[in-house]
This record gives sequence, structure tokens and C-alpha cells, in this order.
Amino acid sequence: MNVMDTRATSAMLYLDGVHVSFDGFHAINNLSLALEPGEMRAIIGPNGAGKTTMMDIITGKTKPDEGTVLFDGSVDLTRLDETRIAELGIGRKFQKPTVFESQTVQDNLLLALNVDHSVRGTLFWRGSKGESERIDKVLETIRLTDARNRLAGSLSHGQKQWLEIGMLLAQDPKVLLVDEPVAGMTDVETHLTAELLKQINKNHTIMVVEHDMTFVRELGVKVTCLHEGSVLAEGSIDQVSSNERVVEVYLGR
Amino acid sequence: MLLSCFALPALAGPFEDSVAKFANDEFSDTEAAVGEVASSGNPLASPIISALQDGRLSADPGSKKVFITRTDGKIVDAASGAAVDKLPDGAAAVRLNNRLRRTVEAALGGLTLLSPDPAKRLAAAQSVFKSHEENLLPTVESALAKESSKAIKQAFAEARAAIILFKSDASDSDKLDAVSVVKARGDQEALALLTGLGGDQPPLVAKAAASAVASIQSNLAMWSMVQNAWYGLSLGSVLLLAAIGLAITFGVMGVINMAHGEMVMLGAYTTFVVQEVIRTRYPALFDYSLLIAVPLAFLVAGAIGVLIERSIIRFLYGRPLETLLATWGLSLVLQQAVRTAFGPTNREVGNPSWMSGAFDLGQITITYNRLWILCFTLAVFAILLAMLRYTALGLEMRAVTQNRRMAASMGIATSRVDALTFGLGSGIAGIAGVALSQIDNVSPNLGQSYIIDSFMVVVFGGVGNLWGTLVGAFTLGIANKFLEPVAGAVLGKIAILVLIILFIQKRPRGLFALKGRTVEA
Amino acid sequence: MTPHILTRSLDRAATTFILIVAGLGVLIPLSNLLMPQGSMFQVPTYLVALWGKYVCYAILALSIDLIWGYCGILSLGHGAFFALGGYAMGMYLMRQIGSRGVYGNPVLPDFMVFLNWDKLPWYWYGFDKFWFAALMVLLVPGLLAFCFGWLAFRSRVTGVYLSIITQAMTYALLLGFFRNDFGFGGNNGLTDFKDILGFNVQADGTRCALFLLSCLALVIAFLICRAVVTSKLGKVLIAIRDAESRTRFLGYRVETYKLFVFTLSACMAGVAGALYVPQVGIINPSEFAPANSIEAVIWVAVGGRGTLVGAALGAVVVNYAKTFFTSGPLAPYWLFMLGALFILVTLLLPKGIVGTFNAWWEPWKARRSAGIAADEESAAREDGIGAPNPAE
Amino acid sequence: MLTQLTHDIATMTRRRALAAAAGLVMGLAASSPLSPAQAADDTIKVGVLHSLSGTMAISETTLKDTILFLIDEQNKKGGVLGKKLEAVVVDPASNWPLFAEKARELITKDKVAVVFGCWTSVSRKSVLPVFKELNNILFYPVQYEGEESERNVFYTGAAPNQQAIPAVDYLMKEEKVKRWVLAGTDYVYPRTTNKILEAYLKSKGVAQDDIMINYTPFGHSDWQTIVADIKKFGSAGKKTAVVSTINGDANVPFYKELGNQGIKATDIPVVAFSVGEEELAGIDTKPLLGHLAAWNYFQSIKTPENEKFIKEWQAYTKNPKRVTNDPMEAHVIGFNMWVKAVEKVKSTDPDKVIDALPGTEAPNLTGGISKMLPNHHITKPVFIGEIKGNGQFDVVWKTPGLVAGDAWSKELDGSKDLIGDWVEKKCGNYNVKTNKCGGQGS
Repeated sequence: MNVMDTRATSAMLYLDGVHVSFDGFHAINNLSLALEPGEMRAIIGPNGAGKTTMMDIITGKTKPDEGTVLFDGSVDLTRLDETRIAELGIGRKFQKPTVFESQTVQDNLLLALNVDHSVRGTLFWRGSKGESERIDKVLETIRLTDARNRLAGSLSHGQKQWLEIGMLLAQDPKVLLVDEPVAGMTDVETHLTAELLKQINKNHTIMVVEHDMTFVRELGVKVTCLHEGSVLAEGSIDQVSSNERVVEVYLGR
Repeated sequence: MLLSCFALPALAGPFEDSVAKFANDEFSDTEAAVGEVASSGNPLASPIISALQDGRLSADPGSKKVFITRTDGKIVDAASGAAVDKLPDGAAAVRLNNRLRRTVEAALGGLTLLSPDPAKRLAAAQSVFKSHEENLLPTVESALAKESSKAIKQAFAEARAAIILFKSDASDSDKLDAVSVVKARGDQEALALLTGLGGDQPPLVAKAAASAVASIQSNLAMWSMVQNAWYGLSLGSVLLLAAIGLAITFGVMGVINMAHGEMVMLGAYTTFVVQEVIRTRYPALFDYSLLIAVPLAFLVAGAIGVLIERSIIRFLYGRPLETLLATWGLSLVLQQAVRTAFGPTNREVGNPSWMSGAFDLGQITITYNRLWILCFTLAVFAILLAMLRYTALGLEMRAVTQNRRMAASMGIATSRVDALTFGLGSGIAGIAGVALSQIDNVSPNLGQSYIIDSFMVVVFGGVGNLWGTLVGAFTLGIANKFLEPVAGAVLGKIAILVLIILFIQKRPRGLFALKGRTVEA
Repeated sequence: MTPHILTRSLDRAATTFILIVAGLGVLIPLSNLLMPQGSMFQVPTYLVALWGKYVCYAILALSIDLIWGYCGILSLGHGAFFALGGYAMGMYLMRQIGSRGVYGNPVLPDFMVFLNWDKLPWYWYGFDKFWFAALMVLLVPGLLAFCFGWLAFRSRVTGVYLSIITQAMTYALLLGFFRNDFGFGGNNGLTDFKDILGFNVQADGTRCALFLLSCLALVIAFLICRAVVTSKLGKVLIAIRDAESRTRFLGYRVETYKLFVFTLSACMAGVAGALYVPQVGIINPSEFAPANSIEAVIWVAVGGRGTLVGAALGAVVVNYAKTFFTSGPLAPYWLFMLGALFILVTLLLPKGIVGTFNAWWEPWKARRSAGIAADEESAAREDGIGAPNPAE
Repeated sequence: MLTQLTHDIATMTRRRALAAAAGLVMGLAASSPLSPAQAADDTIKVGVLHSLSGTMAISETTLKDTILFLIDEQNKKGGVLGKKLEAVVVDPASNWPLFAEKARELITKDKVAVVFGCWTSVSRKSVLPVFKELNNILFYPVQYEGEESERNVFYTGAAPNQQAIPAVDYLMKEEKVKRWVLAGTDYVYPRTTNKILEAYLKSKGVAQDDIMINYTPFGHSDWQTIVADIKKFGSAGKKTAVVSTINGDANVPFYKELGNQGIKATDIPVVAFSVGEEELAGIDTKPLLGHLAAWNYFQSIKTPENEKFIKEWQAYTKNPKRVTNDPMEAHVIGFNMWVKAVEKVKSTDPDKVIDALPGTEAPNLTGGISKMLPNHHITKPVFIGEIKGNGQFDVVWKTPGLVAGDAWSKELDGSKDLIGDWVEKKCGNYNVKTNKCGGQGS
């Protein structure tokens, strides 16, 4: 490693030797993973493999017991809290769609825009043309233009998933962590979501956690399979799904 | 005894006159009468004076006659010992005040030093130790020589030492011996005796006494730490008892039950009703009243708990803060209902004999009621823990709290489990009320004084964890009792509250919080 | 049902509310002072004082609604801030008594004289000046809320835990102020006030002026709350209320937001307390009682959590009921009624009076009104997204 | 937002809102009684201001019943000035500001001629300004800390010199007490009483080391440490006594702990000023035998007046076990004094009645005649009673005659030169040294 270079790695997101345990249960066990800038990576793995916990670690919700977590090659994420990490440019979509249900779709996006997030800034906030144009654009991308004034709580499940992805877009982070984006979607919606993610990937780094193999296949990106808190296999979807151990883990043999 | 009774009238004269003084209803005359009767040597003296002490001595001011109501209910004339059919109409119990009571105790001490009853002898020795009447020395010495029981012998020796210490003409060496006997006793009464010696002692004795005082004091100071720890445990057990039901309703179910204190109150009132029935119908059962009250209180409070759950709380699941408001309203209603039914004043709940009094362990006093409450609390805790772990209801309860939908799909009647869980928590609060009725007021306000403390205990210990509640209660109890002598009761309590606030900052989910993402999800 | 109708109608409700409060603030004093005693149109002085009290409670309710209704912070210790504001004002009024106290001591309040204190404790300095006391009315509750909130929100104490430690806070203060050694008059508190800014506190004119001031304070508090909740900050608060960690992952410093509204709300509660004291004539530790704080939360729940008008209305309705039921033949039963009210409201009217009214009234009105498209546009403007006004 | 507001204000809402406000004011005005004179014609209204709910209900409910009973009796005798008395009962709910509000309501709305009420000092302090402002009469029936004499208040309970000082005298003389524990609840009555007692004891040569003062919060329930401390303090070889000003609710656990830790009255007697028959009704008194209380009245006192009163009271309440206590007697005396004064001036006008009350005499229930003094306190006998096994007291000592209540304690530096005199000086805090009335600016 070059000492003179402040960037320890070229990776956008870099996890090395991460351990986390809850009351003796090893949720993450010597996990190492690197995401290159502009890459889209699909993470698969059975329940309890540590997928969501890994996202918790990256976004600062959970602090690892040991290990390195670097963002953009130089920023140590283990020392920062959620807000700071979000400000740096890591956005996250939750497993269960989490939108602000009692506010309108439009307001949801407005809240997500990466503008001044200080108390002063919001108290004396005035809308600008630029902001409303960006919101319009996002609304169009996520196909919710007609629903802009509806309460987010009244949206269908799939629409909520999209709204949350839209909020990520409005946030415009460098890295998007997307947890199960197509859970509960129809086939058509799933297909559209895959298209959406591919489109977003053009100028963002993305990490997708998903169970749906058809969807992962459709994304057509490098796949990492987690098991018991560490990486079991990595490669193209075909490589991974033909890996014996993966099959074993998935089928429980 | 009979013989002397018949012989008495012939002797008559001064003794009769002395006895007649009891009928004057003047404390000074009564005091004189006690002295004269006690020193008369008359065999009736001891029965008269013990009757006086127990309030069984009555006098008729008209005829100046004095009567003893014997413990078996028979009535005799105090002066003659002759049996009497019934008390005359004007007769009233001879009155005592505290000074007289002390005189009576001392007189009785002298009279019963040689009693055949060992318990009376022990009491007599102790009363002589306190009164150190000089003229009793010969009696004490002869009693000491005759005594066979080791414990009573010790008491006589101490009584003798006390008399010698205060006897002006005793020799220095006797007094020094006496000091060491008293020093060996080492308790607060010994300290009181030695510090009360006065300045006219020979220098050698004074010095020995001073060093004995110092040694007793340092010994007592050490014991006071132990005592604080015991008080802390006992306060902790009260806190635990009050909080344990809440640990179920709040900790396990997540229902913020502000009417929890009222469940405790209902338990206490159940005890009152049980005792009232026993008092009027079956007085012999009084000592068992608490045993009867415990299951009844559990049923009463539990049934009301189930009723509350079915009629109010079940509509509010998932809205914890609204439950708080509704149960607060409920607590007002319950309080006022009890106030209307039983009146606003305190109700008397008696202590059964096995819960009264205290015993000494080393130099600390342990009161039976506190000890029993501690045992009782631990027993309730153990039973509850076992119930949650080993019974079907316990299993269902845990299943429902961990994953309601899953439990429902596995065929558990979740709404029944909810009702029973809430009933269980309330029932335990009712049991707590039985115990608390022994140390606190039984009034409509009873519950309110425990509700905040209970919440603090549960939150401090960690919601959803019974062991946390246990540790939390005892920690807070002991901390409180060690702070109290230093800071005073009020500041101590404030300090505890501030500590809890700061502690919650450090561990936002209490002492024994579950970690992991499931908790926060 | 489109949301903007709700927004717009709330605005109308808000205007109506402000006008009613302002109207009462002017008309009641006028009626009390100008109409002849005993006339049909004269509001007797005791009612002026009574309604003054309700108005102060309404401000307290607003302050609670701001944090609970909009930010999800359930403080069960808001009575503490109210009482601290009250004590700050009480201390000023105490110093104003001067040598007219029973012992005639020009500096020391009576209770200090009979506790044999020879000089004023340092924390009583400055309270002889109104501006200082007025500053303290804001500062003391604000500072306490700031410190408490800084500790609590930073370590993410939320929900029930927060509610319970706020109870612990007010309970600790209760015990503290009960102590005579603290120098705030112990259980008796501060009472027997003579005058405020040179006016006799018991004079009808002063009472009317205080009432007017309270109404004014209510209007200002209402406007501040409206300004906060209708700004983008208000949207962030609601976001925090509904999904706190989501808000955090969007890059908002949640603890700062909470601290801001919590402190603001505490200051408002302090002002309410300060106006309350001269009208009621006494401030003592029982204002710190945990039960008082819970009751104040219940006013908000009854009126309608998350609607500012509802909070104020709830305070007035519940307290009027209390006044009404504690007199006459119903007196022994009023706790039953109060308790039943709380239970019934939470069970049957979970949105409170105003919330339920809105839910019932708005759809009905929406069906009647036709120009939905036009409305939508104006709603978008209100939300400040559609067409930002360059003139603003 | 503000522009939006101004816009809205300009619309029709304004008129409607203003109309609503005006309507409200009209409603408010109309809710006050239309013609007060009408109400005053056929009956005389008597206000009863005692808490019926909350923490103080435990003590005050009985006093409400007492006044209702007295009014009932008086009406049987034909009322006052040929009119029936009518009780107006309100519930201030143990809430001090509510006391002031209710007092105001009683006087302004219900137009009562007199109010009987309050128990705690703070409730009295809370209503004081109201009575002064609206010029009405309050009869306050509870023993209190003194240091007050107001024109509109008549204090029928004991001042410290009518309860505390005689009790201490008794203990010194009869029990030869040399060491004192002054234990109280931390509020103004115990604070002041203990201050007075401390000064008094020192004037009698008691050393500072022989006085232990302890304060506990309201409703204190864990007495283990304090009782142990008292025990320790009592083991210094001198006769020790506890003077307790512990407030109502905390007494039961206190006495239970005393009994359980084996402190008997013969070892360390406790003399209490706030424990009466009503409080003892909630305790098993057998372990408390011989502990003392100082009052101006005991139910067990055998006088014809008392026996008649108890009989009628128990008949009225339909409860043959209903106890009587000292504050009830104070209300009886106060009520009779008020009736006499009203009949004397043939008016219920507060000014006239206030002027007529000093000097008015009324029999108390213990065989004497109490008199209202110019300082608005009354003369009372002082009794020391020992607790008996049946929850009653056995009177072991009494003052030879009646003791006049001192508004201002002679033992305190701040008040030793003050007197209350509403007859000659028209002043509640007249300084006899400077000859000035303190309250009106010196």
C-alpha cells in the first residue's frame, strides 16, 4: 500500500475483516468486500446471512467490533454516524419500504433533496426553480407524476418501493444501498425496477440486496453470496448459482 | 396460693390501703400504690402489678374496691384475692401513663426475677438492666446463682453489672469487671448505659467506660453498613414487588399501564376486606388472613385486569402513548371508585403475629415484616420466572410477544393470551398490594406513590427483561439507602432520579437491554 | 380527498382561531371594565381570571402539541418548564412586595425571614427587575430543556423511555422545590403578590390587561407554531415523527431538530407559566407534579394531536369541564367523569375533537366543491414547490 | 405564510370569527348569576371549601361532612336570622391554585356569606389574597404554624403555643426528657413549629447536641433508616422523646416501623401534633400504646357536650363507629361563633361580622367556653393524650385553663415583637416596639 497516497484503495466501498456480534451471535464474520466506482453489485444469501447487518454497518447504524470500512478509498465509516455518512453520499433503501406516509409524494422527494439540511436552512427554506425541476424529473423517472399530491401512505406497495428509490435519486448519493427493491412486486413492476436500477447505475455505484433470482439475473451484474456473515462465493450469476456450496446453503443440505 | 388468699383478710391493714389507692384515678396515687404493693411481699403483688400492666386491673371509684380480671376471665378482688362474680358498674380500668408504665415494668422486673417462667425471667433481667435499681442487687445475685439457662444467666450477669456500675459504693475492680461485661454486650442499650454513667465515677472506671464506649461505637458503625445494606435490600424488595407486575404488562406486552398502581391498591383493599370478614366472623383465623388474601387479591386484580384489557386496552395495541392516556383516566376512575366505596380515609390492615416485631442479627435489627416481604418477593419472582419458562401459557406469551402474526398462524389464540398476560401482570400487582398493606397506608392514594418508582425500576433494569427488573430494583434500593444517611431522604431520592436520567443517556435501553437489529427494527 | 384541502381549510381554521382569541382578548376585558357591575353583559372578574388561566393552559398545550403532535416527542414533564417559568415570574412578584410583607423586611421574602435567613440567596439576585425576570422566564426552561434534550436526543433516547425520564425530571424538581432549604418557599411556594410593574395584581384593570396579554401570547405562540410546522422544518419534524431513522439516512441531523423544537417548546411553556402565576396568585411545587404534566398531554389528545387549534381547544374544554364538575352536586363524581373522558376520547376519538371533525367534515366539503383542479394548483403554490414566487 | 394569512383575514372568515367571539363573551357574561339579590333573599349561603378528591381528601372530607351536619342542626333550630342556611360544596381537589379559583367562585358567583375550609397551609395561603380582595370570611380549622393574622381569616385551630409548647413542657416535666428528636415532613408547619421548639428548648437549657432535627418528604414510606437513627440517638444515656410533626399519610408507615423495630413508648415516647382519631383509625394501635398526641380536643373526653355531639354526629352520618377529631371541634366552635356574631349584628355583611367576631364566645366540646381574640385566634384548652389500644386517646394531662392563641410566636426573632389586633390597632402584624403596623409599609 502506498503510504503517500491518502486513498487506501481505489474502491468506492471497501470492507475488510469486519466482525459484529450481538450477545454472542456472530452476525458478521470476517467479511471482506470491495465495490468499485460505478459498479452495480447484487448481494444474495439466505436469511440471517448478514445482508442487512452489512448495510447497517456501512450506513453507520451498527458499529463493527473490528475491521475496516472505507468509503471512497479514504473515509473511515466506522467513526461516523448515520447523518454524516448520508451527507457524504451514501443513500439507503430499506428492506421494508419506508416513506413518510403522512406526507405527499412530492414532499417526500423534497425532503430527500440534498440541499441544506440544517435547522436554519429548513426553517427559512424557500423553494427554488432548480429544486422543483429536479423533483419533477425524479417523479417522471419513478412514474409517479400523477400521484405527486397524494399522501405517500395511500400508495400501493410497489409505488412505495419506487418512491423510496426516487428519494434515493433526489438525494443523489455516490453509492446507493438498495435492500430488496422488488419484494412484493408484480413481474411487470420487477422488470421495470430492474430497468430503473440499470438506468441509475449509469452515474451511481449501487449495491442491491435481493432474493429474487430472476431479478438478479436480469440485472446481469457481479453477484456476491453471503453466508453466516462472510462471503461464500463471488462472480457472475451463473458462476455463483452453480457453486456447490451455494447450492448446499440454499437448499439446506 | 389458696392458703395465703384465705389468710390475707386477717393480716389486712396497710396492704388493703395501698391497693385502695388504685381507685383514686390519680397517677401519683397509682405510683405510690405500685411501690407499696411491690415491696409488701404479699403474694398478690405480682398478679396485681402484671394485671395493671396489661390493663386488667379495674377499680370502682365509689367503693374504692380494686379487681383483677385474670387471664382466664375470672375476676378476683385485688385486696383479698376473693373471687367476684362480675365487675361493679362503675369500675373502669386503672389508667397508666408512660412514667407509671416504666415504674410498673421495674417493679414487675423485681417481682418476676425468680419467676418459674424462663421468658419472664429473661424479660425481668432485661428490665433490671435498663432500670438498674440498686435494691434489686441481692435478688439478681441469688437469681444469677440459681439460673441454669445460659442465655438468661448472661442476662442476669449483665443486669448485675448494670446495677454495680451505678452503685456508688461498689469497688473499682467490681466496676471494671462490670464495664467489661457491658462492653461485651456491645449493643445500643449497652452504649446507652455506659454513656449515661455520669461524671462522678472513679477515674479508672471512667477511662475504661470511655474506651468501652469507643469500641462499641466503632463496632456499631461497622454494623451500620450492614444495616444499610439490609435496608437497601428491603427497600429493593418493595420496589421489585411493585414493579414486577409492570415488568409483565409494560416490559413484555409494551402496554404502558398507568393504572398499575391502582391494581396494587385493589390488592391492599382486598386484604382489608379479608381481614374485616375474619375479624367479625372467624377471629381465630387472623394469623392466616394474609395467606387467604394473596390468592384472592390475585384473582380480584387479575380479573379486573382481564376486564380492562378486553374493554379498553385491546383497542389500543400499537398505540402505546394512547394506552398511557386511557389507563391514566382509568386510574382516576378506580381511585375515585375506591374512595366512594371505602371512604377516603386510611383503612386498618393489621399485621399478623408472625409479621410483627423484630429479631436481632448481630447488632442490627431485622423486622419480621420486611424479612417476609423480601422472601415473598423473591418467591413471587421465582414462580413467575418458572411460569414463563415452563408452562404452556408462558410459552404462548413469549411466542405472542416475539411474533404475533406467526403465533396466530400457529393456532395460538393471541387475544386470549393478551388478556391472560395482562391479567397476570395485574394479578401480581394485586399480590404486591397484599404485602404493601403491611408497611404502608391502605388508602385510595396508595397506588400513586408507587407508580413512578415502578416505571423507573423497569426502565432502569431494561424493558422486557425480568432479571433486569430484579437487578434494577435492588440496585436502586441499596443505592437509595446508602445515599440517605449522607444526603437525607429527599436529596437522596433526587440524586437517584438524576442518576437514572444520566444512566438512560448512557444505556438508552436500560441495564439488560437486548442488543441487535431486531430490537430496533 | 386531496391533502391541500386539509391544508387550506386548516388555514381558514387558523385564521378563525386567531380572530376568536383576539376577539375574546379584547371583548372580555371591555365587557368587564365598561359594563355596569351585575349587568347581563358584564363578564365578572372571576371569570376573567378563570379564562386567563385557560388561555395560559392553551399555550402550554400548544407547546406540547408542537413536540408531540409534530415531532413525536412525548414529554411527560412539560409541567416542569411551565412551573419554572412560573417561578421566575413569581420571584419577580415576590421581590415587588418589598417591605409590604408581614415582617416588613425590605429585601427578604417572608418565608426567608421566618426561616431565619439573613440574606438573599445569590439566585434571587436580579429578580427585582422585570426585564431580568422576563429573560429568565425564557432562559431557565429553555436552558433546562436544552441540557436535558442535548443529553437525551444525542444518545437517542426515544419513545417511552424519553417519556419516563421526563417524568423523572419533573419528579426530581418537585422533590427539590418542596425542600425549604432550596429557597423557593418550600411547599407553600410563592404567593401573596402585591403588584406587577407597579399595577396592583388584584385590580380589575390589571386582570384584564393580563388576560389580554395572555391572549396575545397565545396568538403569538400559535403563529410561531404555525410558522414552524408549515415551513420545510415542519415537514422534517413530521418525517422524524413518522420514520426517524429514515430521516437520519437522508442526512438530517435528527437530534438537532429535536433539540430545537424541544427547547422552543419549553420556552413557550415557560411563558405560559409566567402569565399563569400573576393571574392565579400562587406558584408552588405541586405544579411540578408528574400528574399535572400527564394531564396537559391529555388536553392535547382530547383536542386533537397534531392540530394546533385542537391542542388549544382541548386545554380549554378539559379545564372548563373541570371547573364545571368540581362545583355543585356533581363534585364527588367529577373524577369519574374526567377519567371516563380520557378513556372515551382515546377509544372513540383517537384523533381528538378537531382531528375527528376534520376527518368527517373535509370529505363532505370536498364532495361539494367542484374546482378541484384550480385548488390543486394553489395547493402546490402553498407548498412552495410548483411555482416559487420571485417576489417573496 | 403571513401573506396567506392576511389574505384570509380579508375574507369572510373575519366577520364570522368575531361574531363567534362576541357570542362567547355574551355566553360568559350570561353564565354569571343574573340577580344575586334574589338568591340572598330566602337563604344564607355557606361555602364549604374542602378537598373531596386527591391526596387531602383523606382528611378534609370529614370536615365537609361536619359543616353539612352543623348546618343541618342549625336549620332544625330555625336557621339564622329567620333564614335557612344553604351549603355550597365545591371540590378544590387537593390542587392549590384550584383552591383560589374555587374560593373566588364561591364568593363571586355563589355569593356565600362565609366560607369554612382549607386544611394545608398552602391552600390557606393560596386563598388568602382572594378573601382579602373580595372581602369575605374564612374559618380555618386546623392547627398550623402561626405567624399570620389576617382580617378576613379566623383561625379556630391551634397556634404553636396551644399545642407544641405545652406538649414539650409535659414531656420535660412528666417524662424528664433531656434529648429531643424533632421529626417532621418538610413543609412550612413542621419547619416553623420545629424552629419555635428549638428556640424554646434552648431557652430551657437543652444543648444543641441533644436536639436532632429531621425532615422527610410528603408521603414518605420507607422509615427504616430514620427510625434506626432515632434509636441510635436515643441510646446516648439520656431520656429521649420524639416530637413528630409528620404529616398525615406518612404517619402510618412511621408508626408501623416504630412498632416493628420495638421502640416502645416507655423507651422513646413520640408526641405527635398531626395524629388524631381519624389517622389512628387506619392503624393497629396496640404496638403504639403510650405514644402521645397533643390536641385541644379528644373524642374520649367525657363531657355532656361532647357525648351529645358524638351521638348526634354518629346518627347524622349513620355510622356508629364514626370518630370525631380536633379540627372538627374547631369547625363546631367556629360555626357557632359565626352564628352568634351574625345574630348579634343582624346581618351577614362580612365587614360587620368581622368586627363583631372578636370577643364572641362559644362553648367548646370539652367543657370550656372559647373566645375569639382580637388577633382572630381563639382560646383553647390543651390536652395530652396517650394512645390506647382501641384507637382512642387517654388524656393524661391538661392545661389548667384555656390558652390564648398567639398569632406571632414569642420564640422567634422575626416575630417576637409582633401582635395581631384587629379591634384596636386594626392591624395583623403590629410591632409593639416600633408601634407601627408592618403590613402597611414601615
